[in-house]
Amino acid sequence: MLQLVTAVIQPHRLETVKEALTEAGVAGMTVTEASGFGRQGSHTETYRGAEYEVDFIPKVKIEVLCTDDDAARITDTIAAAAGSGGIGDGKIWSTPVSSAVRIRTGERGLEAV
Amino acid sequence: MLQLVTAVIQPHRLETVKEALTEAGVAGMTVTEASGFGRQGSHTETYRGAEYEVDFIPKVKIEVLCTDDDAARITDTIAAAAGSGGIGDGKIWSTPVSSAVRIRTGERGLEAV
Amino acid sequence: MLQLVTAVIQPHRLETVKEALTEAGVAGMTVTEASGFGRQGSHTETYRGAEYEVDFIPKVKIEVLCTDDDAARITDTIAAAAGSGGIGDGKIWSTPVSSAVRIRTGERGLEAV
Amino acid sequence: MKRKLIVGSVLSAVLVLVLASPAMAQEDPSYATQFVLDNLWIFMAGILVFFMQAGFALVEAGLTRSKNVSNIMMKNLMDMSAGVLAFAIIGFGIGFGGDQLLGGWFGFDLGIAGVEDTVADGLLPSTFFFFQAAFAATAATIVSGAMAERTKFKSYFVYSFFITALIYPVVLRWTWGGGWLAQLEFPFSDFAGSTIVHGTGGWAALMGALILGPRIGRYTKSGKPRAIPGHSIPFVVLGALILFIGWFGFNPGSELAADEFVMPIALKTLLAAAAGAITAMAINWTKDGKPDVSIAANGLLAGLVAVTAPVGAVETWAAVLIGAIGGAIVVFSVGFFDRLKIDDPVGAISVHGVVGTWGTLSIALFARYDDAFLGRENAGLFYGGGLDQFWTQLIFVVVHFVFVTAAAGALFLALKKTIGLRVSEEEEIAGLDVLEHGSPGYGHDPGIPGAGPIGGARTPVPDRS
Amino acid sequence: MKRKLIVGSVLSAVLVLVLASPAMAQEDPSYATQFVLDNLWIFMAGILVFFMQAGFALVEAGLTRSKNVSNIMMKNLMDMSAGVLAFAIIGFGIGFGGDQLLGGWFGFDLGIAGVEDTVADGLLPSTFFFFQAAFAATAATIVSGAMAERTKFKSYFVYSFFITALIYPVVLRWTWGGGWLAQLEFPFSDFAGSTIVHGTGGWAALMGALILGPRIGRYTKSGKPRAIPGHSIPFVVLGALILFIGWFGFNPGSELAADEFVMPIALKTLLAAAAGAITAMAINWTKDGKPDVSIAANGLLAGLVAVTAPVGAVETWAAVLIGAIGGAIVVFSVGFFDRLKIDDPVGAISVHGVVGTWGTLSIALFARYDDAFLGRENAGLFYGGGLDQFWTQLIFVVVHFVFVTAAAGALFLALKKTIGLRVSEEEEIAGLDVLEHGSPGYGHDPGIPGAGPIGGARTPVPDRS
Amino acid sequence: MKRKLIVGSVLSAVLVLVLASPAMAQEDPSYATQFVLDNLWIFMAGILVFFMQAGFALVEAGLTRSKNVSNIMMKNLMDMSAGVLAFAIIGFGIGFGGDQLLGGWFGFDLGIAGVEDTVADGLLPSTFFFFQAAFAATAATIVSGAMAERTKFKSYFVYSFFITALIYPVVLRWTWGGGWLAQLEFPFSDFAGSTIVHGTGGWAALMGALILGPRIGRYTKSGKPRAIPGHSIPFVVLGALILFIGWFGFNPGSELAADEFVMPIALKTLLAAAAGAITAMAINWTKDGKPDVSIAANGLLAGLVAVTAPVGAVETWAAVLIGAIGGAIVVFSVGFFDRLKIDDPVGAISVHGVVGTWGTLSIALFARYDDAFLGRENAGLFYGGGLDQFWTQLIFVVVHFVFVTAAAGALFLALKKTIGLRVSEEEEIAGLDVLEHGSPGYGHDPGIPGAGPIGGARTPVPDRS
Ligand SMILES: Nc1ncnc2c1ncn2[C@@H]1O[C@H](COP(=O)(O)OP(=O)(O)O)[C@@H](O)[C@H]1O
Ligand SMILES: Nc1ncnc2c1ncn2[C@@H]1O[C@H](COP(=O)(O)OP(=O)(O)O)[C@@H](O)[C@H]1O
Ligand SMILES: Nc1ncnc2c1ncn2[C@@H]1O[C@H](COP(=O)(O)OP(=O)(O)O)[C@@H](O)[C@H]1O
Repeated sequence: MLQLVTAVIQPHRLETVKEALTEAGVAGMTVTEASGFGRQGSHTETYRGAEYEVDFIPKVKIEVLCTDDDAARITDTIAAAAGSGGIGDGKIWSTPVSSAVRIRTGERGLEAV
Repeated sequence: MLQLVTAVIQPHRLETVKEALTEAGVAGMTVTEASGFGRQGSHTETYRGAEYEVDFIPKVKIEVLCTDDDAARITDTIAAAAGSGGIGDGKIWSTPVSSAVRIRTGERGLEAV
Repeated sequence: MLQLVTAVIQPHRLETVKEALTEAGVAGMTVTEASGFGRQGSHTETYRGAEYEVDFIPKVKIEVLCTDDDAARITDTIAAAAGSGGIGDGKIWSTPVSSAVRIRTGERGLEAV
Repeated sequence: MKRKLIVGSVLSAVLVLVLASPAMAQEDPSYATQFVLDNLWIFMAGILVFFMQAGFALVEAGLTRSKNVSNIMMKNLMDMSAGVLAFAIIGFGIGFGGDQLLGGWFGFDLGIAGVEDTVADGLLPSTFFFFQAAFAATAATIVSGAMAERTKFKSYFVYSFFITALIYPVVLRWTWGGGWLAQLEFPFSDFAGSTIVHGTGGWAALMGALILGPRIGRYTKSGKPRAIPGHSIPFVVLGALILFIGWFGFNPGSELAADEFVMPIALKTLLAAAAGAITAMAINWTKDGKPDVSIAANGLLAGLVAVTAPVGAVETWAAVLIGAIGGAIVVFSVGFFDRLKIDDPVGAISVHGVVGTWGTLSIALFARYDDAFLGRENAGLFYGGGLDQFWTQLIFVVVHFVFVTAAAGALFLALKKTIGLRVSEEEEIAGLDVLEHGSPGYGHDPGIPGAGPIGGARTPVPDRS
Repeated sequence: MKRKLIVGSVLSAVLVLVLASPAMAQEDPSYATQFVLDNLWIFMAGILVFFMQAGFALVEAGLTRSKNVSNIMMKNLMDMSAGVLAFAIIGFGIGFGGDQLLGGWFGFDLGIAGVEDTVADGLLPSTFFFFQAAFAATAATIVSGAMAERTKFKSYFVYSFFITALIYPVVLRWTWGGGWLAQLEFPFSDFAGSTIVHGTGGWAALMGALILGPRIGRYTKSGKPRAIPGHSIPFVVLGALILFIGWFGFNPGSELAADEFVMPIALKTLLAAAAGAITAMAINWTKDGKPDVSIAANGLLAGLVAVTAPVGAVETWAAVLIGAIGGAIVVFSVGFFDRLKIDDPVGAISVHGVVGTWGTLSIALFARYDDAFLGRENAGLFYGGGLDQFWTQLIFVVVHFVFVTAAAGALFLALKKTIGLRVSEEEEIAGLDVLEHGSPGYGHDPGIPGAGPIGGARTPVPDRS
Repeated sequence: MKRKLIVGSVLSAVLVLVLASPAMAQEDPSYATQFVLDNLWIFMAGILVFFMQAGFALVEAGLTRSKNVSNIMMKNLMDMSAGVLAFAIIGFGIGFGGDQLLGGWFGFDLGIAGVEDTVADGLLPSTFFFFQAAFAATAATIVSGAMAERTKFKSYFVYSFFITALIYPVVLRWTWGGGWLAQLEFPFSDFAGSTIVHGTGGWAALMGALILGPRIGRYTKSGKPRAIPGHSIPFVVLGALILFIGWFGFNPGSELAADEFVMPIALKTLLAAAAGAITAMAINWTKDGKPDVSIAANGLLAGLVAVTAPVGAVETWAAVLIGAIGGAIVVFSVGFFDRLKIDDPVGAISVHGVVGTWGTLSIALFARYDDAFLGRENAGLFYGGGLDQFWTQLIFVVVHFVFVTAAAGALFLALKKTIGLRVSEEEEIAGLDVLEHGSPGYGHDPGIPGAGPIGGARTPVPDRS
């Protein structure tokens, strides 16, 4: 069946990840802007002499719907392309998908991807 | 138990989908802006004589928490309302939900929806 | 195994929820802007004498990847921190996660969180 | 006031093309200084009027959606550029050149002639042209707002050529050009152009909006109006304030001389604007429960448009009243056209067309002084002037309305039949910026290329390539 | 300089209401031209000062959050409109009309009288009123910034009426109106209004911010200040540049005549502004590690406010120094009020109140020329003038501070008790735009209706209906 | 025209430092009025030129990304502030003070001397300095656009000091300062500074962009240009319109007197701007399929830059042609530098450097009148003037190009070697606003702190703390 691979990455790595996935034969993905809180921690910014904490860092969330078999490969592809070795590179997780449809054609399951 | 139906659609279909879902008796949904990459492919834009590729197309992501039984019906409702027959209409998938809570009341499971 | 706890809350409760989760020992989370449609219903706004309906209310979506055991506790923590008792406080649900990776280290499963 | 006389004198200069040497004007030093002061002041007033282009661009951009923001800015930029050249080459000559033909209904002279650096008594043709070109550009640019978010750029560009080359100049000829309306027993009065400039723009806007039809989604199936909020109220207010500033060139400059009549005109302009803004806000507040910001801005402009015609002829208190009534009218007028399903995103028809007409008619009621058009004092009904002036003003606004709506209507219909007036449905939904001009008006850089939150621009995410 | 004399003469004109015919002024052509030039220049200076309204609106909008942007623009638009009318009907008469009552502490005359088109020696009342009204509007609009993001629109609107109708005019009466401060043995000096205009606005702003209390979230439980960044730095800098431009009407125009003293004043204004910006940046950079953009903009304005009072009396080098000190003061002052938990989002109290006081006192140190207020040369301490002028300037700023804080404080407390001064907590969190004015200040069109990223406006997504 | 003579007279005044009493100038009233009018007009023209600072800031901000918007606004604010002071203390004296040294290649006088309030025949030094300082600030600010999004603020600040203190003043000395180019048999002509002001800015911009290298992501591995769209086209057009307005001080003010030559200059400026905008749009439209908005805005500015030098010497029709050619050049020039991988986000090199050169050379072809620089009529090739003027103009632009590129190049290289010219890669990707100035240029309040859609500002979400 299908899996949904979700990755939270650094915004400026999106282009690289997109290219890697395309090469890996991934036909599509859905991307969302997000903010991340984590080990990367917070930094302070100054404004008119006063300080304020910024602990939500801009991130990008990528969702790829794929077959169970592809899930691992896609996860590795993303991990490889998104990794800078720096703290805050993000996470990838996959969740089981019970059904999928391509709106245009009504194709279901594997065809939908 | 519960399912989470997730749909990625064309932004200008949101209104139609919302009406369809309301008629179908769906009490609520959560919507997010997203960008899509897929078969719809990319187009080029021009700026000051130079070109650049745009391969992420604006999309809207709809999430509906519902009972297993409703999942199929809701999927069809969205598919019907979001479909323009054109490429890039998007996808719908559902994932199993292990638990749900309505914050205000603390109601759990089916009541939470 | 792992769970993904997803919460849709009122934007201005984010700070409180973040603090509650940090105290509860949650190391990280991913946050997204969203719009909600639900029982809270719609309100009308006026512009140049004409009216228009606003039925999508600004919300914030929080995703926390955690172990099965923590899921319940985290759900309660969020529910407690996000609850104002008012309609529109939002929902929390969790979905099973089949695998997880920390990009930076390649750590998998529980270590990834 | 000197105004009209000066128009006359410049005219003759334009016609006869006296190549008087600058020196000539210099003989009496104090005369020379007054001469330079007259010209310098009208030139500066012209600069202020040109500054209004920025005001119109901002008001129109602010009251429309971000996906069309480049397009509306471009229209404002290019109607000025095209308008100035069209007016220089053709329009100016039709408005002010040559003999009065067909009994003052037409005339012509190679526009550029008026642009020769000949020195005339009073104003240099270059000064006079500069000031008049700023007015022509104003009349032209009013229309873009009412036709915003759905008009093809190419068609709009063609329109802006014709209105400044032909339509507006013919109106000029009839009036400031000394044509038939100036030759009536009780001549027309429109000191700075409530009808001549704003009315022309406003009624052309009416035809444009009418022929285009409303924006997609502006009315529900049931025909109920659905608001389409603009994307930037700060732009609207900034634009309105710039227009307010520009109006101190528009009205006082229309004295066409540096004399002691300029400042009272400025004062009446100021008070009318304030009265318009407050009245519009008060009525809108009572009517709709909340004070809408862009309606208040419309009210400020309505006060200004209303006082533009009578500013030379009325007393200060009357100017306040006229501005206030203008502010009141605009609130109801905006709602009126909304119900008629004439979709005017910025309220241009109401502010410039309807209120401009009110301002022009108000002279018949409140005229106390001779503004150099009326040719007599106390021409107003309330000063015992009877209805003489009323009939003239009525004929004026009616004939002007018929001519402008007919001419602009024909122009827009011709464009519709030929290159097409309205963009495709797809383009309207996607926004005109990308499809007409190649890229969005607003960029969205950090994070996702695509799905820019305001208009959807994007930047290639930096990579090491 | 002619300044003061002219005020005198216009006053008499306002009082006696001589209905001298314009012609009169015309007899000697060169006199007539100078007369027109004087009036035209002051009118243009007034236009520049009115343009400052756009500058204030932008600075205040930029330094506050997008959810309140319509509200702050509306406040700026309406305090000008209300202020101009209130000043015309009541304020002007209190400031300049009638006899000196209570030993020059008060006076009155039907304000509108000063608006009659009577010709006075020097300036037409319409010219003088136009210029003074621009100043009144400036004093009024300064306050909106300090009270931004939490003040009820209705209460603010009422406030703006009272400050221009009563509070500011009384200050005028004491000073430029020829009242008690002008009658001291060593008369006060405040050439263009560091205290009269900016001080009045600044101290009213202080009371407003104090009585309102800080914005929600501005201070942590522990009382530590938490920055609430504004939503648009480009608006802030654009606004500051517009204010900078407007100041060339504000200071040089205060000469109230077209003479050779105008340009040195302009020059000193220019250099003081530059010095203020650079000093503020330098200090802020060293102090906080990074050069903050809005602090630099505040510094530019501080340099301008500081030099506004002494600009007529000091030498060029002194103007540079005074501006630089103004720029230095503003950096520390902003931090000072921040620690006091007086929440002033835009720094209005510091820029206009504190620095305005510095500028007024600086005269006692640096006065070299007679600016027509001092009545003597070398009045400054550094020129051997001793402390005579210092005591006057001190009395001036102290009495002014006491009066304005008392009057404004009473006004705001009265509003608080009656219609209420502050919006509800819900409204403050949601933003004032939607709840006070009906819809958000920024639209968000493509994609989702709702959750607009900048302020949350939305448009019905187009459908075929 | 009087222009040059006046420069001369002010110079002498600056040198001799006549402390003539104002009174002196007053003897003949009509003379006094003309004297005041001259000064007042040039002062106002200077205000208009200073207003251009806002225009440049907006154009540059609009054509770059939102993550760098505070930084570019700050650069524009501070290069003006630093530039004005540097020019006052050093630059002005190098440009206009002291004797002609090294055969008119240099000169010096304590700049501030020119700032003394001495009355000179024609213009007050304060007036003349005010106007010249506005020009110096213009030359300086042109560069920030070409170097945008990657230049260290500190280095830019240092640069802006040197260009206004040394580089631009030396160019002034050679030309308007009466130096060697003014002493040639056929003296140079550059009425308002196509080369002197715009060329200096443009060529310094060229060196800056060259030495910095392109922005990350501007070119693909394969070296193909990749557009990086600006973040606000409305800012670009608003800025261009403000520059257009400012130019009516720039060119007509360069007459340096209030006389009847001012208005024809204004007229030619207007028509050239319009012609430039339309030509640029037409060519870009045919070439790239769609009319790009910012290219049209560049075209408007190109028309203005092109006509800046010849505006005094050419006929109206020639001004139109020169502006049109300027508009054409800019389209190809922008593409040209793009292919050369010289990354100029705003097109400053093309608009000011390349088109400025065209404008300067065009005099050799079209010069019909004596603009007070040429010293003769019909100096243009097309008027039988032969190539005499062409050689002068050619020497002028070539020597100027060599000097400015060498001097600016040395300056930027020195900065690169010392404090560094370019920000780090991390900073460039994250944006300069946060790392150079402490916080983002745009706020994003409702919802999430962090991930602000436009630039990523954020506000602590209100809580009850
Ligand atoms: N438990 C979690 N649940 C959901 N998202 C998380 C979680 N922990 C981290 N993230 C996301 O991953 C991003 C990077 O995590 P962080 O701990 O900062 O660095 P790293 O991934 O290198 O350990 C965070 O900004 C957040 O968006
Ligand atoms: N494998 C995928 N995983 C997640 N989202 C996808 C996937 N494929 C497509 N999408 C989403 O669906 C949208 C439409 O898909 P596309 O292939 O362009 O057209 P169609 O759905 O008609 O085949 C994409 O823009 C993207 O947002
Ligand atoms: N069935 C659903 N699926 C997904 N999200 C939902 C659903 N119902 C509600 N929500 C989200 O929860 C938010 C609050 O729900 P609502 O019904 O308005 O109030 P409450 O949660 O108090 O019942 C909604 O704005 C929406 O974002």
